[in-house]
Amino acid sequence: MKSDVMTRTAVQAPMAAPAEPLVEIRDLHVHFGTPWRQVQAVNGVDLTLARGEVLTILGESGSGKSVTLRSLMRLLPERKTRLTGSVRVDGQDVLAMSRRELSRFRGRTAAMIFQEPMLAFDPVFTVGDQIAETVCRHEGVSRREGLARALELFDRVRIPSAKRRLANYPHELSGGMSQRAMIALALSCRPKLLLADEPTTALDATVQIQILLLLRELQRELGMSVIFVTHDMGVANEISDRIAVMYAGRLVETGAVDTVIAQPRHPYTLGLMHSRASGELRGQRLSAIPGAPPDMSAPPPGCAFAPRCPHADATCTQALPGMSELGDGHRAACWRLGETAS
Amino acid sequence: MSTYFLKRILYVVPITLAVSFFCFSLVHLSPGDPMDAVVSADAPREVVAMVERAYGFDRPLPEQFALWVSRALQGDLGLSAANGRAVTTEVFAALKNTLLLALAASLIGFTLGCTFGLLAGYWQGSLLDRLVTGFAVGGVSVPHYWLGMLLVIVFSVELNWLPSSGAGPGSSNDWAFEWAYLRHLILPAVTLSVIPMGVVTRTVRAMVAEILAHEFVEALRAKGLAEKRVFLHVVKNVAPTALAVMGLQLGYLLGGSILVETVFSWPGTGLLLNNAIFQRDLPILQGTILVLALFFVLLNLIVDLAQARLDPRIQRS
Amino acid sequence: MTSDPRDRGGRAQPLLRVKGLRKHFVIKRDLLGRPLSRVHAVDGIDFEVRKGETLGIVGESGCGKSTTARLLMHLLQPDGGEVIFDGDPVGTRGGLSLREMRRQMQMVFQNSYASLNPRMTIEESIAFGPQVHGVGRRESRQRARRLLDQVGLLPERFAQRYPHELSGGQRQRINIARALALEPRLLILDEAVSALDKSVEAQVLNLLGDLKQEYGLTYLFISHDLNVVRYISDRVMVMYLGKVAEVGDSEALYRAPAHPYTRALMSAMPSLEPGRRTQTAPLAGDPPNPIDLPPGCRFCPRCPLAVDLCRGTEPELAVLPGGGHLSACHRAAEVQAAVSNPQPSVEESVR
Amino acid sequence: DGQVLRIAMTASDIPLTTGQPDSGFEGYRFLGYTVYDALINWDLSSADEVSGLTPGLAESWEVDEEDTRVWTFTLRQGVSFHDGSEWNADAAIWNLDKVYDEESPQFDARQAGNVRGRIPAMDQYEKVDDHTIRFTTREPDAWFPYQLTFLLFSSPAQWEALGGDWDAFAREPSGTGPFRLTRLVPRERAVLEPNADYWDAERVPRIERIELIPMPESSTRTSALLSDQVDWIETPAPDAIPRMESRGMTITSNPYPHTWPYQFSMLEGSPWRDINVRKAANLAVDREGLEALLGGLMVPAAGIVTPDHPWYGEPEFETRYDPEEAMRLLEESGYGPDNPVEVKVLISTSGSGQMQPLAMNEYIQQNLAEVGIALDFEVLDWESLFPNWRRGAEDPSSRGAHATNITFGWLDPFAAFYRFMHSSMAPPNGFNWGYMDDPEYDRLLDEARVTFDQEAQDAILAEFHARMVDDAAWLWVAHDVGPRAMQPRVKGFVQAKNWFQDLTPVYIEE
Amino acid sequence: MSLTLDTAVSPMAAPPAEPGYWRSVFARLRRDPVAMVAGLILLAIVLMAIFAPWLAPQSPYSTSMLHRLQPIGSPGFPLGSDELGRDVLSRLIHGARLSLLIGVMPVINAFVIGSAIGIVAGFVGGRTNTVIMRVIDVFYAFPAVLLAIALAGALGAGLVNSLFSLTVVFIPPIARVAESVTTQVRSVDYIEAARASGARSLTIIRRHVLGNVLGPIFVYATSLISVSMILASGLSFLGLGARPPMPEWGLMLNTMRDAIYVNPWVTVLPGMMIFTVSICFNMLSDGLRSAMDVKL
Ligand SMILES: Nc1ncnc2c1ncn2[C@@H]1O[C@H](COP(=O)(O)OP(=O)(O)OP(=O)(O)O)[C@@H](O)[C@H]1O
Ligand SMILES: Nc1ncnc2c1ncn2[C@@H]1O[C@H](COP(=O)(O)OP(=O)(O)OP(=O)(O)O)[C@@H](O)[C@H]1O
Ligand SMILES: [Mg+2]
Ligand SMILES: [Mg+2]
Repeated sequence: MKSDVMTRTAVQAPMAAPAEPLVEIRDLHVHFGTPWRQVQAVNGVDLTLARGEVLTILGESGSGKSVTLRSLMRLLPERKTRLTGSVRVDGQDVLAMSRRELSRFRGRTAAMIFQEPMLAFDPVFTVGDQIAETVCRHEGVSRREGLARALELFDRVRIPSAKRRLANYPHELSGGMSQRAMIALALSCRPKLLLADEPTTALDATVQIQILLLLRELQRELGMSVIFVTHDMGVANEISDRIAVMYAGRLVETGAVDTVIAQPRHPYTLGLMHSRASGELRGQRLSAIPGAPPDMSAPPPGCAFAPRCPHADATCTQALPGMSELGDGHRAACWRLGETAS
Repeated sequence: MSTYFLKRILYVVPITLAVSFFCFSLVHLSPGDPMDAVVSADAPREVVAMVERAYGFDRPLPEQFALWVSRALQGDLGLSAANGRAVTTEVFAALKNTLLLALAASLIGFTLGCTFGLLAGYWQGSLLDRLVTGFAVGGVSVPHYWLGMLLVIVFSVELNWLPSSGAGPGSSNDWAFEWAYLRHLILPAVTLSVIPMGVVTRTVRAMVAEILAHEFVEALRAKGLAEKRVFLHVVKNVAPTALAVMGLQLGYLLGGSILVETVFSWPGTGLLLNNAIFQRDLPILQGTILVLALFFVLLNLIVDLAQARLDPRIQRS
Repeated sequence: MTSDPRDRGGRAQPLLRVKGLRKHFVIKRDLLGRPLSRVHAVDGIDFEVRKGETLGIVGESGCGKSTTARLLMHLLQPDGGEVIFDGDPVGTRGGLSLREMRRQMQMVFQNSYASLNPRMTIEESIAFGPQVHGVGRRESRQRARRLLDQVGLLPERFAQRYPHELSGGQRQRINIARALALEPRLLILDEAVSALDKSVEAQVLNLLGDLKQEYGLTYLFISHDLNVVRYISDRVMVMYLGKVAEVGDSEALYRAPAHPYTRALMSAMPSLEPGRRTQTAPLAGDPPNPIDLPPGCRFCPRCPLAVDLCRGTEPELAVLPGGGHLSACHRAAEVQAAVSNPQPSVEESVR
Repeated sequence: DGQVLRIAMTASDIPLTTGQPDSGFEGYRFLGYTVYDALINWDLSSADEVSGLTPGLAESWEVDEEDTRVWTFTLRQGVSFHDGSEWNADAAIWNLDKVYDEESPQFDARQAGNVRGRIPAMDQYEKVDDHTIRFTTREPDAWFPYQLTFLLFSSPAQWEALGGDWDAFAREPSGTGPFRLTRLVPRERAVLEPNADYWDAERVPRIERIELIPMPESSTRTSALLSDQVDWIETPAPDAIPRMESRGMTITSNPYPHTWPYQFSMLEGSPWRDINVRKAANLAVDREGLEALLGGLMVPAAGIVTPDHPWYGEPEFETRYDPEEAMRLLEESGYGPDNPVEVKVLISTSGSGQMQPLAMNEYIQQNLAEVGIALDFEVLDWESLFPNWRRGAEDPSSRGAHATNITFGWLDPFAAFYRFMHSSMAPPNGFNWGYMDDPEYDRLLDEARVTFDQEAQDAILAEFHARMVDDAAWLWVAHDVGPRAMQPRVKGFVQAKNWFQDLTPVYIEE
Repeated sequence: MSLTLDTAVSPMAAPPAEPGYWRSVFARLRRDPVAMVAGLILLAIVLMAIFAPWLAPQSPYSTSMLHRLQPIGSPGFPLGSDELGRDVLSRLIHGARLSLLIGVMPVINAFVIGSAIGIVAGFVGGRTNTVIMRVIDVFYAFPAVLLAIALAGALGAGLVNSLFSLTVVFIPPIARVAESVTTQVRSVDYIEAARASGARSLTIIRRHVLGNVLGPIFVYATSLISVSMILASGLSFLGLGARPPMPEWGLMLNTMRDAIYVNPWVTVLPGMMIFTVSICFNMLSDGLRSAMDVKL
């Protein structure tokens, strides 16, 4: 462990609430236009992330988690994406950046880890080269120095026989190994913000936990902020300080991880918690959320969850609920919060 | 050397055998008498019989085949029925010219094709892309023998800028990189380059588009790499496939230049083959096809090996 | 639940008994086509599935779960071993014919999309199986509609649709309906819910429960989600590198795993208790390739408890005292004892 | 180098250079009589008179009056091959062995194949002394001298020097001709340079170099000429001639022994057995119209040979354009508008010397239709039509046709008449495709063949020819004029009335 | 079993029912202007071929020596006349029949034969596959043009021989594509599912494989038509295909070559037709491919 100081900073970060948050997303909308249909992937997301904080975005497939994450780096295909709202990272307005600024920002201020590490590496370059290339790009050092840094990083993410692995091509690494390499790559320029899009979903349980632990450790050591996307509540619990639950392109509930897991308030979060299969429920029916998420090319007018919600009434299908503060940074967007208090 | 390499190389042996067998039987599919080419139709019968003996056409087929293969192994493909010269010399003299033409055409076609393909693929959907795509479709759709005629009309008949036929003022034996010779190469090479240009453009464009859709490209951008560098990655990914396509195209040019060589009277294998067909010069027909096919087999081998070298996924897995 | 007329040996006779089932894939050959290296995908496994139960199979990726399922269905030709269905050997002379076996045993695949023919309507897909077995067109269509209804999809609305017009959960219901169309007794579910969202997964799990009751089905439930397996299974089998590591009653096995691998697998599950986080990883490294297997116990390179015995001798799957619980570990007893204490790897969060 | 003459030939390859060229008469034209000599050469010096024979490597020859099968040739002295070796009787015999003695080391099947068919009379040969040789023919044959023009002589010394290899010899041949071959690139180019020591000082070439380039496509030849890649092209595409003329090119032409006819079948059932039909056909063709159609590149034919030829004779029947008379004749034989003569003709789409077969045949079809002869064409490719010639009208490959349309060249009486008209030449012996069998023809031809006095022989042939024209034995249509196109700077060329041409007087005007 | 709440379906969940797959492909194709224009031109040319005798102003065979080599726009000869005074327009119209026939037929033949070979090889797999594909490989050792010319040249000129040669040329590539598509499809879960339901191989091929495999093979085959058109006409151009005086574009190009100095632009016309048909087939094929490629 590097130092206690670092650990403490990380732990205190959310409470200390320093002057400026690292990430500030205001009213983010992301629409995709394809020749066939219009997809409203993200519809008004507000999100802040303090320095050193780990936030998990939790939600079903298609709820807009990845799109939100990619908006932070403006990685969405420019031609067909309409981005509105504001995204500020480390005091910079991401949506207003020029190409140059953007490419300085990417990888240096914010870095990203992908779900399928195998696919996120260029198959015809060695992993070492791909890391060195990033270092060269951002720090203007030679390839040799870049490779030296890569070696250091490989040791850091505990890749055995690091030197040999550097010369490997991506397909020669196993799943866990390549995710470690991916993390090494993301950390190569000591980013302030690490974005992780379901980095463990493709991995086996025994490997997943290794990666989670590694990430947690590195986050503490480097004092990074992390936004972590997953649909696995357990993973969220393992890694994050705060959870933001997304449904149909909107945040429906956010709060400290313990609070949200212990006392979820939004009916969707509640439903998720209760529909989880576990040993205790053996032989009983699960209280599943009925139906399926809405089609994002034609989202319903009111609360998007209303059609599946056991508490829904007329208001819900007509008007969009705003975020209500429930204390301690725990907030939820629902008209019927009264009914969901345990 | 990996087993892949060894296997790939050994695989050439059965293919070569099969190809030779095909060439031999191909010729004996043909109706008509190989003698027609050697003696004129008004020759008396005893002369025909005499020449037949001299050429060995009177022996039974299997014997002819055995003889042909054993001689072919020693580089002797028999004598031309039309002029009595050694087929090997004839074919290789022509092959040299065809190679020259094919290489010139490839140079033009591949350069343009790669450039166009990379640009169009990179800016997919743009006006440039649409222009290039249209051009490439034109390239693969144009009957090149017709294009050759068209070029002759414009540049030789109407403008009188470039010669319309032949290999140059001396002969192809004296071929030199001098304007007097290069002039002769321009029209046939341009004509012949149109197809590889189209094919390479289309392949490279599709490949680039496909590569760009890969997640790793997003990852590269997420690392903050400059577009130039991203482009380099794309190019390196496209390279193995593009190389394979180009290798094949070069092979097709070698074998497929017959129409263009006929239009421009370029003294290559195509013209040789064309003459052989019409003179029913079966030994030349056999020999040319065999040599071209074997050349193509060899080229395929080289391409595969090169591709394996370039693409770490093939070689190491 | 009525008793099935096809039932032969009564409840005492296992519905499926597998003995020494083996499949090795050759992945590299030399120049003469002789095998150079093989994947020991399934390397001699024995187990049985009792009538009416749900047997869960868990294990890391590549341990041979799907291969086992495909071998049971005879979609792959086994290299060795025996499959006995309700007392009848399958695929041997005098035994159950493949065709008949396939009426009684059906399978649902993980990829709900790939397992439906994109060019066939839902109705046609479901009716295909019965038609193959000689049921008339009309009747098989009727059966398809009835099944659609049973898996909770309105026949009028869904019968004529194509797979791409449905959501993942809906498609997986169709797959279940298709498997049920032949009225099987045993349903193999190979990661049938893994690709679904949690909210939808619960729906399908409920459906499976309902169907099981309704038809008295027996399930072979393959998954890598320990929670789900624990929820649905009566008994659980843990596989490691093509071998059975441990089999036992679900509760017993979860409470007191008798194989160090099972134990590791369990402690690798992310904690769901607020305020508790996993502190150390139970296993280091990735699951190894089943290509070059170490002598002795194949888990021993990763095993914290490995001793010389483990490196030298391969442990047999042995019944533990108390019965019904089998483990392939030389030190099974010690492992079981160790787990009785609170899990050491999870501690109070620092927060 | 201004004195270079580049000639585009119609052959697709350089004809064989070892002495007995292939590629037909074009081969003899460019790589036969240039590099080599025969015992008897063609006199190609005049454009107006029909070309005759002239002494070549033999100074003189005579036939034995006792036994007319025996010919004695006195060889020219002081002639040497290009390699410097001497021309003598040994060299002559060596060359004869080259094509007749399959056991001799210098025997060459290719040369033999090219020449033996052209000298059917040859039986035996022997050396008398160093400058005299003697031939014996199978039968008395007055046309033997014509046949000997095809036997060319290569240098034995050169062959020996090159290791007895005809392939090597082909690249560095040595003859006695006015040109020497200095370079050979197969299929592309042959270079001829003057033989300054040629025995006939008058025929020492004026040009410094001739490059012979094979160009089988007529459009290719045309564009090569127009773009100044060559100075001279053989048989330009007739349609392109106006264009060439407008660019100042010289077009030369002269009728030569080449006839474009319909050869009739005399088999049972052929309408041509009726002389009225034959005459009607000959009267129905508007040859002037056809000439206009071909841009003037033909002369009307009224027999096998041209009217200015000594063998033409004085026929009574005038081959002219007279459709009325044609119709009258047909009526006489019972034909009419409702009852046309129906005949089937084998024609080809193209072929060596065939001129413009499709266009010409269709024109003739129209002409004949007007008088009531309905032509039905059976279009074959040249490769099928030509072999059919020797198989005859009865052969299945003739598909029941009543006439065949093959042009031919004739230089001697055998080639002009005998092989077509003598009954012994019926298939498969010769080219009497239609099984013509007229005792009178046979008698006249046999007589001419043994008449060794030139004038007497010509008279018999004239009688024969006149009789044949009166008979309207064939449909005579046209004689080719052998068009050539050349750059205006090419001077000195005299186009002889012959298949062969003399290149020695040609020069380039700077 | 009763429908319980949790299995009820939300009204939004399912998109509106769409028509069958091919209809949706066609609908997408219709929205592709390039492909549509190409398709319409082809349709026009096909109609022209069918109705040639009614459309052509003159007989394609009737020669007129007085009107040889007329330039474009001459009275009575809107597109000029050829070396025998035949009306080029009429010959082009009639030529569509033969040219389309010899261009399209080999691909159709090869599609039938090649698909059969490829599907069997792909579906059966194993040793059978190896043997079949190795034989196919031998044909791959020849560039397509060379193979076509070699066969046509060896067999001799003629329409039937040229059709045969081209068919032989196109069988290997189609078989290869068929094989690879089938091999892919064969390992897809729904085929496994069909096998798991006890269906026999033939039934599986018929009901599951064909429908999913023929589409891609068909698209590939359409892209070959353009090559085939060029090659078939090329054979005629060399004198190995159609024989005079048939109206066929490649052959017309050949026989009119000599007139290149008289009226060059008339000689260009037949090639223009080949080019047009070929490019239209290519664009249609491209359109079809992208219409089929859209992720469902
Ligand atoms: N490039 C794009 N073009 C068009 N639509 C897109 C694009 N990217 C995402 N979408 C759509 O936006 C919506 C949100 O997608 P997103 O990837 O954010 O979901 P997600 O929450 O990450 O889901 P998952 O858990 O499956 O990764 C989806 O409906 C998706 O189809
Ligand atoms: N057709 C095949 N050829 C070669 N190897 C195979 C084949 N099918 C499976 N394997 C190998 O066999 C082993 C077991 O595969 P299997 O699919 O049964 O694993 P699994 O337990 O189902 O894994 P997962 O959880 O990833 O589905 C793996 O190493 C796999 O790579
Ligand atoms: Mg996502
Ligand atoms: Mg699996």
